[in-house]
Amino acid sequence: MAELRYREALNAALREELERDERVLLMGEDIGVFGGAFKVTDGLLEEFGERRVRDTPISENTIVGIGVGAAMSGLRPVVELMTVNFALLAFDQIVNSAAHIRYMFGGQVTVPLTIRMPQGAGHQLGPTHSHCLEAMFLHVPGLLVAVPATPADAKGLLKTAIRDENPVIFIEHESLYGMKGEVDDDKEATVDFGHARIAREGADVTIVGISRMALTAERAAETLAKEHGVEAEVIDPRTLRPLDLATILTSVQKTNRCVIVEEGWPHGGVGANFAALIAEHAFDDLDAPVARVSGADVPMPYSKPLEDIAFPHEPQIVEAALATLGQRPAAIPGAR
Amino acid sequence: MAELRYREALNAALREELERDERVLLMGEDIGVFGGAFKVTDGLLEEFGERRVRDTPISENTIVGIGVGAAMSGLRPVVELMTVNFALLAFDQIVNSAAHIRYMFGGQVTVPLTIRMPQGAGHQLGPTHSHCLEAMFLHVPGLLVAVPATPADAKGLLKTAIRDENPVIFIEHESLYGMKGEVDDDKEATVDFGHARIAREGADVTIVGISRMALTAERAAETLAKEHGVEAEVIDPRTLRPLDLATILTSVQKTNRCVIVEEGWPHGGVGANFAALIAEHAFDDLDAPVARVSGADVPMPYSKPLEDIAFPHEPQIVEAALATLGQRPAAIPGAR
Amino acid sequence: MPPQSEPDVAAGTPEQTRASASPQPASRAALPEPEVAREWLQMMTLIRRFEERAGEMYARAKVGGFLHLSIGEEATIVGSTRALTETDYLVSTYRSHGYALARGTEPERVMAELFGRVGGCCGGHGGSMHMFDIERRFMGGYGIVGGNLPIATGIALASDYAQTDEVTLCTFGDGASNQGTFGETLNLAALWRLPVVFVVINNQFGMGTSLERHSAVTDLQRKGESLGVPGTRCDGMDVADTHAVIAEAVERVRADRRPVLVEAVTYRFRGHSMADPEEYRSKEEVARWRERDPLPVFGALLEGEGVIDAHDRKEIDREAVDRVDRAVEFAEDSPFPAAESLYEDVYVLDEQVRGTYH
Amino acid sequence: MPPQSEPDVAAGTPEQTRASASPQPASRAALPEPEVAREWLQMMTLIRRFEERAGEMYARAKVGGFLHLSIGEEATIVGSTRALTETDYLVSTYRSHGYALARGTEPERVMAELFGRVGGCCGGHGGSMHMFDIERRFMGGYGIVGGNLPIATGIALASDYAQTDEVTLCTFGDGASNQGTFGETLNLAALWRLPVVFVVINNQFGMGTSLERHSAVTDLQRKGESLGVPGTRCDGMDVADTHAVIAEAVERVRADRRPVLVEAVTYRFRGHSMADPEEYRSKEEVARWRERDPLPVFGALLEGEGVIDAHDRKEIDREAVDRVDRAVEFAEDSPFPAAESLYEDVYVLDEQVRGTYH
Ligand SMILES: Cc1ncc(C[n+]2csc(CCOP(=O)(O)OP(=O)(O)O)c2C)c(N)n1
Ligand SMILES: Cc1ncc(C[n+]2csc(CCOP(=O)(O)OP(=O)(O)O)c2C)c(N)n1
Ligand SMILES: [Mg+2]
Ligand SMILES: [Mg+2]
Repeated sequence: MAELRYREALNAALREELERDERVLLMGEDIGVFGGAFKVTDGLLEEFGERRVRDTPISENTIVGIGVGAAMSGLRPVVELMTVNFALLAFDQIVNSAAHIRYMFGGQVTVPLTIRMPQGAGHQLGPTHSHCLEAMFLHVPGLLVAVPATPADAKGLLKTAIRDENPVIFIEHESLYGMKGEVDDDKEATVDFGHARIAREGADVTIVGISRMALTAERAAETLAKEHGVEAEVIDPRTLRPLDLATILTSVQKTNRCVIVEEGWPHGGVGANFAALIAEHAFDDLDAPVARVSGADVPMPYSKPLEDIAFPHEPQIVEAALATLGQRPAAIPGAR
Repeated sequence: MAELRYREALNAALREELERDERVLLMGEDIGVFGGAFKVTDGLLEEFGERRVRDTPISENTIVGIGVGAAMSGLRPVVELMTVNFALLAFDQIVNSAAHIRYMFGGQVTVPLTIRMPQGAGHQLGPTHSHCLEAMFLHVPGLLVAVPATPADAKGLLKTAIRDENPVIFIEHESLYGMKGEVDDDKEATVDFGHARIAREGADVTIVGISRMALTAERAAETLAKEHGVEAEVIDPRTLRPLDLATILTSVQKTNRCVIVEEGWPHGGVGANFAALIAEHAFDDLDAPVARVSGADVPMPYSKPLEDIAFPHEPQIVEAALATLGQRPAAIPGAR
Repeated sequence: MPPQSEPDVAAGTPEQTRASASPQPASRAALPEPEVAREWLQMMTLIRRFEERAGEMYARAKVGGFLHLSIGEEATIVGSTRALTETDYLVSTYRSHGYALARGTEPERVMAELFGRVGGCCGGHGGSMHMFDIERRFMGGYGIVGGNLPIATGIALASDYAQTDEVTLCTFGDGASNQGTFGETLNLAALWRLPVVFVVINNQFGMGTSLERHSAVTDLQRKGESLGVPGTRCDGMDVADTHAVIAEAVERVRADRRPVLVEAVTYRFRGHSMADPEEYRSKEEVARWRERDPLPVFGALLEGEGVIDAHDRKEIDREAVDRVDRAVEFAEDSPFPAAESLYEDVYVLDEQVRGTYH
Repeated sequence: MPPQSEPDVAAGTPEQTRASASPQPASRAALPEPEVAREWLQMMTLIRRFEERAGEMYARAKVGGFLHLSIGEEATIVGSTRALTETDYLVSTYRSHGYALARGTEPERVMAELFGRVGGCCGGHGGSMHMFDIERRFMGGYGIVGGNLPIATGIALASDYAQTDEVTLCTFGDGASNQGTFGETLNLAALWRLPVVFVVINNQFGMGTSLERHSAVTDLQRKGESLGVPGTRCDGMDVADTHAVIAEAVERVRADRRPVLVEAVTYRFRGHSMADPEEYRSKEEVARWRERDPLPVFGALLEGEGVIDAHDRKEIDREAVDRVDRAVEFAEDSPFPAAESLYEDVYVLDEQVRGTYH
């Protein structure tokens, strides 16, 4: 084990997979000479050269499309989109090509492509630069979606993503790059997709946190225990496709209450999807409706005080959890 | 009143608004000389000329962006995207520009832009040409989303969309263009956004159908009544933003059971969103979990028998409704 | 016509296009060996008869969806595909039956795909717009206009990465040259010196919109210059000229590792798809182009040159018709996919995964 | 330098770029009236002092998010905006403080926007990347590279539709010229003959990627030719040359109703944004360009020509610094938006609507 930052864990995963498999190459805007907008690819150009670490022009849709073509012909490209916001320019290649090609062509080819991108608010980047779009990717059959919340998962899931035969949307979080944590330094250690992480055990209420919100949920759980005597079970699904629904359902069967926490917009969000799935599979176990805590239903404002109330923090999670226990009025999604 | 096809109703709405307001102009691929891929704009070039009815090159992202700029400077552009599938190329301009500009610039401008596009399966167009993406548009604050299911709504809602100050995603259905119905020929008659249509009254179960599925739901309701003695209330929300949640809740408080029917993919779909909203607002009224009937979680296959089982038909709706009444095993979403 | 490595003329004007859009006399490219010339005629004939039959099958509702025929464009198809080696890659658009056939996919499997049967080259998942044959390195059939350019360039990247001398040929239409991916991809291919030949099939229309109404520069061979991709043009109605120009481009790209753009000037005799009243063009214009129908023109040329005689021509046509008959029989006999297969091939399922994919 | 209506040179090569990328002697564009020249210097000085201060405020955490400074590009900003009339429209990128100031937005309101206060030109919703001032017809500040080109063209469409003689000027970077919207938009603007002047600010880098590493054609003035948009170039370090070339382009577009592309060759002295170690370029390269710093060079020129004297230069600088002081004071005093305003301006709420928007 070694203590690494989330950023370093990703860098290590990329380095190890580049060493392990000659078919792996990296493409993206400013990932080489600049070392990556968030320095995730720092040093890799120097180590692996221009053939395998490629700076691209600013052409998101085409970069993803080239990754698809390269993946179809046997390579294992890892495309970095500088942030999720720019992925909106590449939705055609992501959906119509990456996600559908294998099915469309009757299984004649696979598209082992990994598309990495950080998302999230908290840095006052304003409306065009603060999206969380996991709900949109989750919607599309053919894609796998990973949302690592810790350095260990960042490394282990990225290695799995690169080795997986399916196209993977790998969603990092801008606010986590500096976060430190224990990371397995065994080059063969990976973290499986579809295995949720139980971050904290508890019998009173289940809190499912997506990406960074898994950590915020853990802190909220501590507050719930200390200040309210409520023991929350905190689950980080790690991947949204495949989804480890079983672990969530087992927990809800125990707690009979559930709160889903996500940073993105509430309508058609991940929380809505989980709420529907949980109700369908465990309706009689629920003592209260599945509660959702989400980002506010607005473009992300630049001004600090507005941004602060536009995505979830511990208090909203605590309130929502207490509400499922009848100790507070029911919350409506959308941070405030 | 006059009997018109869905296509003709849309054509009439465009003609009337072009006559009524000099600021209205149409842009899109093959909407002029060709008359529109689905002939919705037939005859309008001849009637209003090239200044107001503009054929564009195949450049979806830019066509939408030009619509945004024109709307910001006082025009009321109606952009046609030949089908929703190609809207994936324009997601950046739809989200980062159309939806967010008013907020981002502190309310200094409005973007009264209407973006029309047909969607839906049923014509064996295969994976790249059969998407239903209303759930993705629904997710984005700043957009309004209309999903007309009848000729009357097609005309009335389109006129409202063009007159509204907000950007509107106007989703038509390829399979409905030929459908006939009574349409108000009063040039000032419009259909308000946020007013659901109760297509059929009933006290046993509420069925909410999106776009074409509102009609399929009506037929399923007839079967439920005739063959099972079950009286279903069928609701067509007409617009997904704004949403007439009140009408849906009132119905659910009466029936205590609800089925949501959509043609798109199940994960992160409209059904999940409604299921979450209904549970949050009417949990104690629900005798069964809100059931979802949706398209299959696969890219749409070309082959007829596969396509047929990949989107919902009456039987799945009937089964799901009976399941909420405990007369069948609970359904899992995804047509089969 | 040698590729121009540098621009030498002014940007095209609508007038110039109308010129290039009106039929030109077949150029004087030398004929290949008799056996090769005969094979070209056989393949052009097979494609023509196949698509005519596909149209009939569509009318009889045996084929669904959109059906985009390339009748009139056979010389472009055969001339370009015959410029490739077996290990080169081919990427085309939704107008792709002919490319699959020319690349060697059995007519049976192409027709079965149109019928939506398991015997189809994509098992019925793709249909007319999405043909694919990995063994023939025919890398698809794509429904999104402009969406195939980056994919073809990614395939070329893989060839370059593996240091092979494979070349990828990517066809797309005049209308597709206005799509953002065109500029993005050509710039990147030039910058990275990738072995890809871009062939813009200028059939004068993007659906119902004529070239000069959708593209400011109508001299399409020049549309890559500002992107660092030199261009050239061939007479897409003349299989020999098309082959000569594209073969030269392919070998040049193989040697120089630099992309080239080739404009193939041709014409679509049928509607854009089966649902097209064709009000955007005059019967006369179509008639003028039909005088240059690549099939009879090339057949007559070969007969004139004594490569084949009248009887051979009839034979070639009969063989094509027979083959298409067999393709239809095969398609008819091939079963529809089973309902249980609906979810097959969405994902490569992997033991390590516990969670639910769907 | 008159606009070239037709290409006359070969596509740029990396070598050529390095030439254009290395500082050139200021050209000999004639100086304007003394009062005009003085105002140019005043505005360039105000922009410089404003951005230096903004940088300090960022270091002191008064300003958040990204902060893209255009220090070094002031001649490009003033030369281009001064070529516009009051009724013309201006669209720029996320590097937009200077454009707002040059267009007349009070420094107070620009600084308050950086501080995220209600007094900001966008009420604190937009921040550094998203400035906007409808009254000055400064139509934004856009954070998505290449996303502003279609919007500017849509504005030009509205002007054309209303048959006014307004022109829209759209600036974007060398890196943005690789984005799909560049090709799509220039083609459409040329096809529809829209009154828009595209100004590519060639500051030699897209973030840390130098021009020849991101664009196959580095002679950017020619990048619109294949799209039907003639190009020209100006010395973006020389406000007089920039103004002369862009003013000619603006008037030409106003008269001909045809878009033009202008390449402004300049250099960014600071990092791409505040978080940029600048390992991608040498201190020497930066130093060479700093010798041509548009501010002292133009100041000295005016002094040399006797338009102003040394005392005036000091005065102009002092005035700028005072104005920036006042801007910071205003920003400090302006309140933060109230929590209740979070949902304001997402939608134009309309009586007719019963349903819930959120
Ligand atoms: C992105 C996208 N936009 C629109 C369409 C609808 N469409 C299909 S073919 C076509 C015309 C394409 O013209 P061209 O590129 O010249 O090819 P051709 O059909 O003439 O072979 C259009 C607009 C599409 N399939 N994809
Ligand atoms: C679509 C998109 N991709 C990537 C980015 C991140 N980004 C911001 S500025 C920039 C470089 C742009 O370079 P250039 O166009 O030359 O403008 P400059 O910054 O030099 O003024 C990049 C890659 C973005 N904002 N938008
Ligand atoms: Mg064409
Ligand atoms: Mg730059």
